[in-house]
Amino acid sequence: MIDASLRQEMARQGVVTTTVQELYNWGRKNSVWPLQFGLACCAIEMIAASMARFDIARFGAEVFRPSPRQADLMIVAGTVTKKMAPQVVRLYNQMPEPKYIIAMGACAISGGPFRAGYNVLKGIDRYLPVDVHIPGCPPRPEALLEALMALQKKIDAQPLTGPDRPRHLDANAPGEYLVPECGEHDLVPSSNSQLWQPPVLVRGE
Amino acid sequence: MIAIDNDTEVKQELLEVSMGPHHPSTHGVFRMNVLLDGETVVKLKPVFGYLHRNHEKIAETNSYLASIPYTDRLDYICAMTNNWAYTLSVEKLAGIAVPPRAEYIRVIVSELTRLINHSCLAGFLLQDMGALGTPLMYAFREREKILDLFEALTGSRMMHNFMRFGGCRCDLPPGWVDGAKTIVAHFGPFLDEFEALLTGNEILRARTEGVGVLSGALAVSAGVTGPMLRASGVNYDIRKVDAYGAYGKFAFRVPLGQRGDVFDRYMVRILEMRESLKILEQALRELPDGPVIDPKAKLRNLRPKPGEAYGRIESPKGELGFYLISDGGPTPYRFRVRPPSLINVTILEDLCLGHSVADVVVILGSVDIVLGEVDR
Amino acid sequence: METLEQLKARLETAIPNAKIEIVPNPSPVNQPSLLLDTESARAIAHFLRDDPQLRLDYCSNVTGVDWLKAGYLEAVYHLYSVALKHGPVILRMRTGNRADRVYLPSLTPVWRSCEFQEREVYDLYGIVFQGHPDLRRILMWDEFVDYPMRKDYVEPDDYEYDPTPHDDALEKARKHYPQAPAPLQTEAAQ
Amino acid sequence: MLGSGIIRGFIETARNFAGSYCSRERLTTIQYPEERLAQPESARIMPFLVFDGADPKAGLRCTACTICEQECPPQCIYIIKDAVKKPDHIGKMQMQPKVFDIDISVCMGCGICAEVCPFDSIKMDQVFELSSGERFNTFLLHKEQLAKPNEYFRKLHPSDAAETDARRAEDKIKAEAKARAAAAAAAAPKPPSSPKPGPPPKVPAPVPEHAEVAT
Repeated sequence: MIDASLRQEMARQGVVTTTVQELYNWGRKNSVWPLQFGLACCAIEMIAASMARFDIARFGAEVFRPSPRQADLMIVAGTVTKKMAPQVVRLYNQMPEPKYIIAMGACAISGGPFRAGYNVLKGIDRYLPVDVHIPGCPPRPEALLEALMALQKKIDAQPLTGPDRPRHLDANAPGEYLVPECGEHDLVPSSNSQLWQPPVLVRGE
Repeated sequence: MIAIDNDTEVKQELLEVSMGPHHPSTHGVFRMNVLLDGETVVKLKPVFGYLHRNHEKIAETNSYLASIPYTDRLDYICAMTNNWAYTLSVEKLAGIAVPPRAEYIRVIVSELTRLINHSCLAGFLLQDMGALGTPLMYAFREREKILDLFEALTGSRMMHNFMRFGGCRCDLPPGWVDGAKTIVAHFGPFLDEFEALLTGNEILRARTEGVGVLSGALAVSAGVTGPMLRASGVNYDIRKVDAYGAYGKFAFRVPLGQRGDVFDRYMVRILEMRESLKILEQALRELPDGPVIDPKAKLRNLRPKPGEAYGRIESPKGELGFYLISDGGPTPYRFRVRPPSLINVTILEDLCLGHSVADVVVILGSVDIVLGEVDR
Repeated sequence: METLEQLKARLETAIPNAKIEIVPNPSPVNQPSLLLDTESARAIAHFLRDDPQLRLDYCSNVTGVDWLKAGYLEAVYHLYSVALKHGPVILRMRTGNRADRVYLPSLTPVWRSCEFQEREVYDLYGIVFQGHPDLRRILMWDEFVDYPMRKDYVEPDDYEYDPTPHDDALEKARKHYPQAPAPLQTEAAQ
Repeated sequence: MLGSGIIRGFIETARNFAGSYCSRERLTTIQYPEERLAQPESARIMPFLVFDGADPKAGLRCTACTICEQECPPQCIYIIKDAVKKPDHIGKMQMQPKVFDIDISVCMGCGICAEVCPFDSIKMDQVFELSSGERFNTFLLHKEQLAKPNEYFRKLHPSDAAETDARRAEDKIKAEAKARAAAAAAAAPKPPSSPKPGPPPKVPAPVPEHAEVAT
């Protein structure tokens, strides 16, 4: 390893040094291809983010892939209903590692304004591991870009070895998640208990 | 050499394909179960409900005021017209009058919404035909300008939550009318440009002419409304029939199609945008002064007398109605949305039969559905 | 357009067995409606559509209503005329009760636009429309057994992480609270 | 001629392409994050609470009247009243919230809370960079995180803040005048009245149009 001050000095002299990890993560973070996948209102803002004014292409993420097999990032943009939830999980399972999820908008995080509905899933993190949440209803396109930058930072910081290495480099880590089934009254099971462990919050009067 | 057995018949069977709910061209989470003979559609059954987020049930537990922001999220491209349809129904139910300035502002924002919807629809339709990006990008460029206006007026780009029972939430900010006039003046040249790009294009014509023909009689019986109905040659525009709001005061024509195919549906929408520009010019010129909300109208704790009312407007997609039943309580006893998108897809199977799979995508694009409204 | 009383009289002469009632509407908009009996509803619908004075060729809206206290379900139809540009004429039909006598005649053979809307009413309210060409669930999944828009529908208790609970949600959340002195926990939660 | 329509389309595209180098009309890209779109004064993302002065606890305008809690469409506000009262800007003793939480992972940013608040306390913020990797601890905002000084509100919504400040200053002057009059009346030698100073004047809080104070 080269220490930081030496590296700065070398960069000043015109010598660029890097590590395999940095090069690998640099490549990954600058070509995050999202899945072309819109659920509701937030999808329109997602499209707006990919259009001329906000231009998500400046972050290397304009290549919206129609097939999950070619995508790195799932932007859950909108309300996930109970009828749609199995399909969302299945799509995620079909994506190759490494894969990430941005939960865009209040509905995707928690059910949002529609959480009182009988057919609304109260947050996609009941079934899938979310990397970045964006509150807002809908979030502005800039907020999506900001979340994308947060995700890039997260990718950049991932070590390739050791216990904190990302899931795709860990043979024992789960790559596929439980797909819920449509039951007679509700989804079965109603959450993936391995993923979904909300804190206990008690309200007094 | 491989011997070829000429006696073996090629086995033919029908193929069932599920398009959606995740499909690149389904305008959201819409699913069609299509039965194909080769490439030809022999049966098509739409499957709904992937975005059924219980708007009606939630509205029946919420106060009348709290339902306004939810209506924004029905047809999320046209929040303003949704607001208007809902407030119109509540005004009918509770007998609230709207001052003239508010009526004019409502017309202005609704026609701007129509511009957004129709130009984006043309972009999405072309995207479905394979013109990836370009027309949609031009449409969104213009949309952003109108959204800036809406944001300055209401504070939000998409979910405006602007109208209130008896008027509008706030008056136009200073300079807004001039900004709107500039945008209206620039929108005509943009449409010319847009048409030069698209209307004459031979590929667009080949893909749309004679595809998905809808007869006027079937359209009426199936409850098809909006530009789809008028593209089939039926003259029925609720802005003219009911003359709600201030629409009776403006001179505008209703564009009609002749054949009822995809091209006519595209063309009727382009022409409607030009008529909208005429309405906007008149409304912005003649905008009266005065209050923007009836000072007697209640905001909170609205409890209409027991009864019911059905109010409808011409939204960019068709007839958007709200049917409300009040039992005298603070929440509506029954809150029903009459969604134009859902009822317009009733005839989807009739339009698609005999066409190829690629045409299904184009026909669906020309029906113009938004899933937030189809499933609610 | 003629008044509802005139229309009722004309309907009763045209369809002898029809039992029609006018349901008043006290709200300012004054949209009273006709309550039809289930036997003659189809014939009345045909008459309304084909009568040259009315020509109600366009059924705009079909609504299900659950009258929990009165003990029946109701389907409401809003009719307009595209040809003569008038309306609305509002029809209502009521089921016998909310449990087993939930049958109504389908008006889809008269107006095609009822197809998906009647399916929706069946899905959410459980009214069975007899004569409907394709009566399946439309919004909920096929395995679903309840009728969620009914007033007495109880949601499955999927306790959510809801830090700002109110009313029913608060009651529901309380059942999931751990057994601890509440005020103390509130201090800790801040 | 077959293909002329396509060629005309190409000319349009070329015009837009060339135009994007010289015309701001055609090149609309905002280079976020270096460059930011100016948000209009009315822009609203999430609510915040206004406090006067320097101390967020003493100056908080909220009186825990729970109107916003009742009217919030997605029910994402949670208020517990404090047992201890504190004086408001005109010296009247008012309730204050012990707990004031907003779950911004649910909030739909509709602005109804700000619209119905009769105490000019809850207003709409314009910060949209709220994303977080963690759901449970970041999105439940407590009173301490929600409280922002009046200067911040003035910066975001200048005209709204100017109107509010003017109204509140007027209320204060009125209240002081009334207090003075009450004190003078109390000081005047009236046989039945006791000589001790009068109670604090009862001035109703400023109530904007359409708002009704909850019972």
